[in-house]
Amino acid sequence: MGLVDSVELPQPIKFVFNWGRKYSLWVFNFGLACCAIEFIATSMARHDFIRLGVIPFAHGPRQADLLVVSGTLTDKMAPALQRLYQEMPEPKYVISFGSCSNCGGPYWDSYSVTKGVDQIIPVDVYVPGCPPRPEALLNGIMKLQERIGSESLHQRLANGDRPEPIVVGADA
Amino acid sequence: MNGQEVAFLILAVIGGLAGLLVVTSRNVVHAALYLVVALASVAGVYLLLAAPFVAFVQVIIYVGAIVVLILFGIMLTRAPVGRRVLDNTLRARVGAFVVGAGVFIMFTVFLGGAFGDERIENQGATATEALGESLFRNYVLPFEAVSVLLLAALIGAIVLARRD
Amino acid sequence: MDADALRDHLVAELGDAVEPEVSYGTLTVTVAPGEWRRVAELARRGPDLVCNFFDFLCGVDEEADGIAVVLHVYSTSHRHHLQIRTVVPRDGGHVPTVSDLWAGADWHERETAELFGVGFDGHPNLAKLLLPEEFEGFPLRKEFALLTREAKPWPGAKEPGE
Amino acid sequence: MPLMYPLVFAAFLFSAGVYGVLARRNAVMVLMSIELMLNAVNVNLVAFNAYLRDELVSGQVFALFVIAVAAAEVGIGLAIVLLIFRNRETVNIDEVDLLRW
Amino acid sequence: MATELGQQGGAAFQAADGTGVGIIVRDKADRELHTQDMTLNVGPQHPATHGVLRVLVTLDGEMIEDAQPVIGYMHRSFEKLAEYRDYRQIIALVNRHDWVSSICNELGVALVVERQMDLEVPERATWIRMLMAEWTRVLNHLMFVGSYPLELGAITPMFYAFREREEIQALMEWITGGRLHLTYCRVGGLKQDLPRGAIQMSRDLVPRMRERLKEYEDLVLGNEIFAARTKGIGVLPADVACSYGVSGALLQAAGVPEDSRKTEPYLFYDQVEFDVPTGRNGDSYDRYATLLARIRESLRIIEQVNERIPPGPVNVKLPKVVRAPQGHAYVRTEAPLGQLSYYMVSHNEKTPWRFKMRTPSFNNVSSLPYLLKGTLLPDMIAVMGSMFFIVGDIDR
Amino acid sequence: MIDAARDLLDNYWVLMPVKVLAVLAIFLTFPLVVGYMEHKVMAHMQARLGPMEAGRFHGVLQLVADGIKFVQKESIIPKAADKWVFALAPAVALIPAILVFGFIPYGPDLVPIRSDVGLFVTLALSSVSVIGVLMAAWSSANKYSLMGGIRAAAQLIAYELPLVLAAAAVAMQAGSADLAVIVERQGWWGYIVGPLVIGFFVYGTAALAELTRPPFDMPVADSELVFGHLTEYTGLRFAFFLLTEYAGIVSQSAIAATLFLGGWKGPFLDGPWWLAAKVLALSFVVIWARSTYPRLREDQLQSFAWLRLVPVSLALLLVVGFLKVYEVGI
Repeated sequence: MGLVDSVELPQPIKFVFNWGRKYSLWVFNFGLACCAIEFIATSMARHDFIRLGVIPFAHGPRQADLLVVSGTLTDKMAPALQRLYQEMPEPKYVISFGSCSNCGGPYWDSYSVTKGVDQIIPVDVYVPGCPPRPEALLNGIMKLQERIGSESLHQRLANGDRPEPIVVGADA
Repeated sequence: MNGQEVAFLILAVIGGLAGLLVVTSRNVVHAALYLVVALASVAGVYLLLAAPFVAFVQVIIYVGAIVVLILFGIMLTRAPVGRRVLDNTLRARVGAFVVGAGVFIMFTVFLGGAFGDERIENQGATATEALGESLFRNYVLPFEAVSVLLLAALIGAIVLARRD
Repeated sequence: MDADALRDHLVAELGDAVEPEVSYGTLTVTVAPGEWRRVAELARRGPDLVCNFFDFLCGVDEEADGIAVVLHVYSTSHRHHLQIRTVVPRDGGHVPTVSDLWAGADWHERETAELFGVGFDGHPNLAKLLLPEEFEGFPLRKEFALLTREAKPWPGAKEPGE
Repeated sequence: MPLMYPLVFAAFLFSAGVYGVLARRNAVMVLMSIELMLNAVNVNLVAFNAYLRDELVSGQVFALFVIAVAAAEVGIGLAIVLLIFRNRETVNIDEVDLLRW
Repeated sequence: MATELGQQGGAAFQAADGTGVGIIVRDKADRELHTQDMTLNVGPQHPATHGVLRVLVTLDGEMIEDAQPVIGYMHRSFEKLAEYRDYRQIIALVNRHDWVSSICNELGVALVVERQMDLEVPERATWIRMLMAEWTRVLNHLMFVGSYPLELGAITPMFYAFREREEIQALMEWITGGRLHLTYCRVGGLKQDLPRGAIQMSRDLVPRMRERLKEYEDLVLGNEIFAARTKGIGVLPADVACSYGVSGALLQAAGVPEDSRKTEPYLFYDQVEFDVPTGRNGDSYDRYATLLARIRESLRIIEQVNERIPPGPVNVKLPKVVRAPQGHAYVRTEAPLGQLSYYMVSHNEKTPWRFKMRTPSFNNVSSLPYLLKGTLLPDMIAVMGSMFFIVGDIDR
Repeated sequence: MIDAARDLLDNYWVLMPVKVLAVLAIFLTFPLVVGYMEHKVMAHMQARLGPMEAGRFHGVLQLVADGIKFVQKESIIPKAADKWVFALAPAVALIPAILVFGFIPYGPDLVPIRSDVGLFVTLALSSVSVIGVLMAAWSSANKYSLMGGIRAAAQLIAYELPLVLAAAAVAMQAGSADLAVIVERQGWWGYIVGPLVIGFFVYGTAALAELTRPPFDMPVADSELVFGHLTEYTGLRFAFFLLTEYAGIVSQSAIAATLFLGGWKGPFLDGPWWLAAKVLALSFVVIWARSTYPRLREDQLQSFAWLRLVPVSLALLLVVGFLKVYEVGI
């Protein structure tokens, strides 16, 4: 992809770059079902994730850094999600928001539902709940930001070395 | 050779090349974009020839409106691509080349014979005021004629483009 | 008309062709597949019926009897409901379309066709509606088992109903 | 600056335009070639204006007129092209040889 | 002479077929070709569809010649899953199909099972159900009150709508403990009684909402651009609407005062006063105005219900395993989006034999091809936004 | 000492880089300020807070963070795209936007490049940006982009006319097309007292349309065309387009302030700060419009331009000419 990830950057530059990525997460909401409403609620007046630098102005995948899959992914929809993920430029992050996108949720035995988006694309943060509260998404975003603040793009992209995904609430 | 001449030569080479590409490019949109370059370098030539007003009118009208209009038309008509759609047969093109080259040589020879040694003296940029005075004192009639022409063109274009 | 009056009216109109039954206030008439179209037309156009509002059309798996097709219509002027039901064989069962009588039946018939495998003669476009093109089987039939359930036990602490 | 510089440049643009008009069969391309030729004329006008140090700046005034005419021409030209396209689905001028279609 | 097709870079429009040498005289129909038809794929993940609905549009310039919605991207097989769930679990399942009107969805299930089991629900429970259903209706309508202007490019109403929603959700949370999927209804009553202060909260909320409604009327209905974008756009005549089975605000905007709360009252809707708002032209503007009027009516109902909730139990004692007797039942309720009916066939088992959900959005959206034909592409957004659908409610 | 500094500044080769740097500094700061303002103003109009974390104090560094982020993003050129055109488009849009800043009079003697026809230069330059938009639209090989481009072109052609006419009315009133002279001849209250106030509104509306800002944002309407010509752009190239958009807001506000609001003049202590204040005030209005209005439809937009703005601006031209000829003071 470029210079940024081909070598391990010196610490001060890495710090600045990570800081930039951390506070500028243009988010693309892959809003599928119920959870999309809670996602919207998170972007609205009371919870307002723009405070954290999560900017919902990415109208298409090309401008997005963060993909939030919120809702039930069906087998019919799965190819579209995969394509959308591929259209996003690196470095990109994925939050799986809600039980359905984590594992199929209440539709675990359905004939048409994909049992979790992690079967299609790699996930960085899981937010459990049906649907999770907006606070849970905020928590997930902050955890992701913490990780971005200390990560190395070189390791993530060139070496393909992804850390274990975060599960919101697992440590509580 | 002074700075002005160097600047002119650079502009002329860019403009000439772009002009050539306009008529040879295989892609209409590329041709239109080369046209932008050619027109912009012509505007630069105007600047060097002490005619700033004409230069900026050139940019507003040609680059800002005409080329945009042309691109608009191209995009509406699906931007055909390729030699066979855009160009005539090879024979016609050779003929065209002969005619074009003949025109060029003829012009160069004749004009060179007539004005070969003449020089344009350096001068201050034409004041827009002087241009305005001339336009509205001595050329009012042609000016009005052009206005009527534009009006006619406007109406004509509307009539042509109407759907019913 | 309430359900009972409607039943009497329909019996008077159609005689033995219909098999009426009032269940919890809703009149259901069961007809033979051959009569399906005629009864539907009557429901739509009959001056005392005028069921102009299309409610739904669906299938019900009746196991050995075949697949039941249920059409529910309503009249906004007379304010009565009418449910028309017919049973077609499991394999290759088909009924005439009613999508020309109620525009809304178009999608409902497509849905029933793909979920139950019932044909609708004369339907303009009986393509799959909800499922991906490559999906095989008729998922709402009883013999269509949920694979996940076979492979994985119910994850909850209790079985349904316990 | 020698007067020949702009004159040769103009001559070149003009002959490129001539070539384009003759060699192209796409109507929009022909329009563009005509624009090139008009510009070549303008360069000449402005160059001679500068050379003659005309009191009336006639050269520049004429150049302005030519630009206005060019704008009108493109407007009409494109209207025709769109009309032809709509009716014939082609913008190739040698296919538009049917008087009534 | 065959023309080369534009297949190189940037040729987003595919060029026309080659035309023959000389002139092939085409027949008349062919001669009246306009700009070439272009098939545009809006969706599946297109912002305008708020959810995943794909519309295949055939365009003539910017004019829509044909539009075919492609649905099923949210098909989660509720009807099949319901056959594997018992009646209590179904309540948790169905409040997810239209994800912004959970109580209204559960209510229908509770009603259909109760009807089949011949259960008498305590009076207090019925009144509370009404209270919750009407607040859910307000919650649902606010969503569309905000999202429709958003689709037309006005961003702010959405934020205001969610500000209001958060307040109502706080009330819901106080009562049920949930924010979105409340799962508050039970067969034979409710999950629990109202907590302390809930009715007072609800009383306080009504005048506040009324005040805010005026803001939308000023900001959206009073906006010239909004009116210009929506008046006369997407006209759905009453007879066409009926034959598609269109219901809810869409049908009422077309001038048909059909609302099962009024025509076939369930719960105690016959004991409260309210009107069914209707529109005159059936266009997008009317649909939006009807939606706002419906919120007003809901607030009116809530005001009356607040005062009428009697003391008493909220549940009836049920056996451990709930079995609905053999037979089939049909229940029709007015969900926020329109007529929601459940048709249940039971074989006296703990799970239903067949559980058909007649969802409002499915029928409403099936009228899209009719509405979109002949409109301009930008109007497509204005029309689709005014359909007020939830994708899960279409696909189930 | 001061004389020495002045001598130094009189040297062309010293002055030129200083001017270039100053223009670049303005170009790089003001759009960011406006971008941040957009975040915050919209947030507060919508009962939110907007960015709060980046840069600790009320998210002041939000756009800096965005910039740093865009630098690191992978730059994707779609396979079907026309590579050169696709790659050049942001530059074609951006460079004229920078150049405009060179012609604006910032203070009594602070005109980086003074031109006899400064008004036309700025108008010409701001109309060149659309070529970049068209290049982006066509080269992306995406239907949404293309339609966005077609809409942008149609919109630009339609609104160029009232824009230029309204500006011409000012030039007529001031008797000059030199921006510095235009400012000189205004009082600090500018031209908004008198018939030219109509011109101000015409200019403002047309400029809003040229900038493709709401309610005229059909070319990038997210609910219709995803992101218009920007749909396929990633990383730095996308950031350039964004920068162009905000620079456009600033430069159009600056031109409008210069033409109608008295530029750098103010009730006391003339100077660049007045221009800055006016630019920010006008940018605020642009943002305000965004959070208030839905967008028009394409045909409504066209008829608004041709049936409303053009006749009004022509009538304005007539009135101003009449008043000028008969020397009725305004």
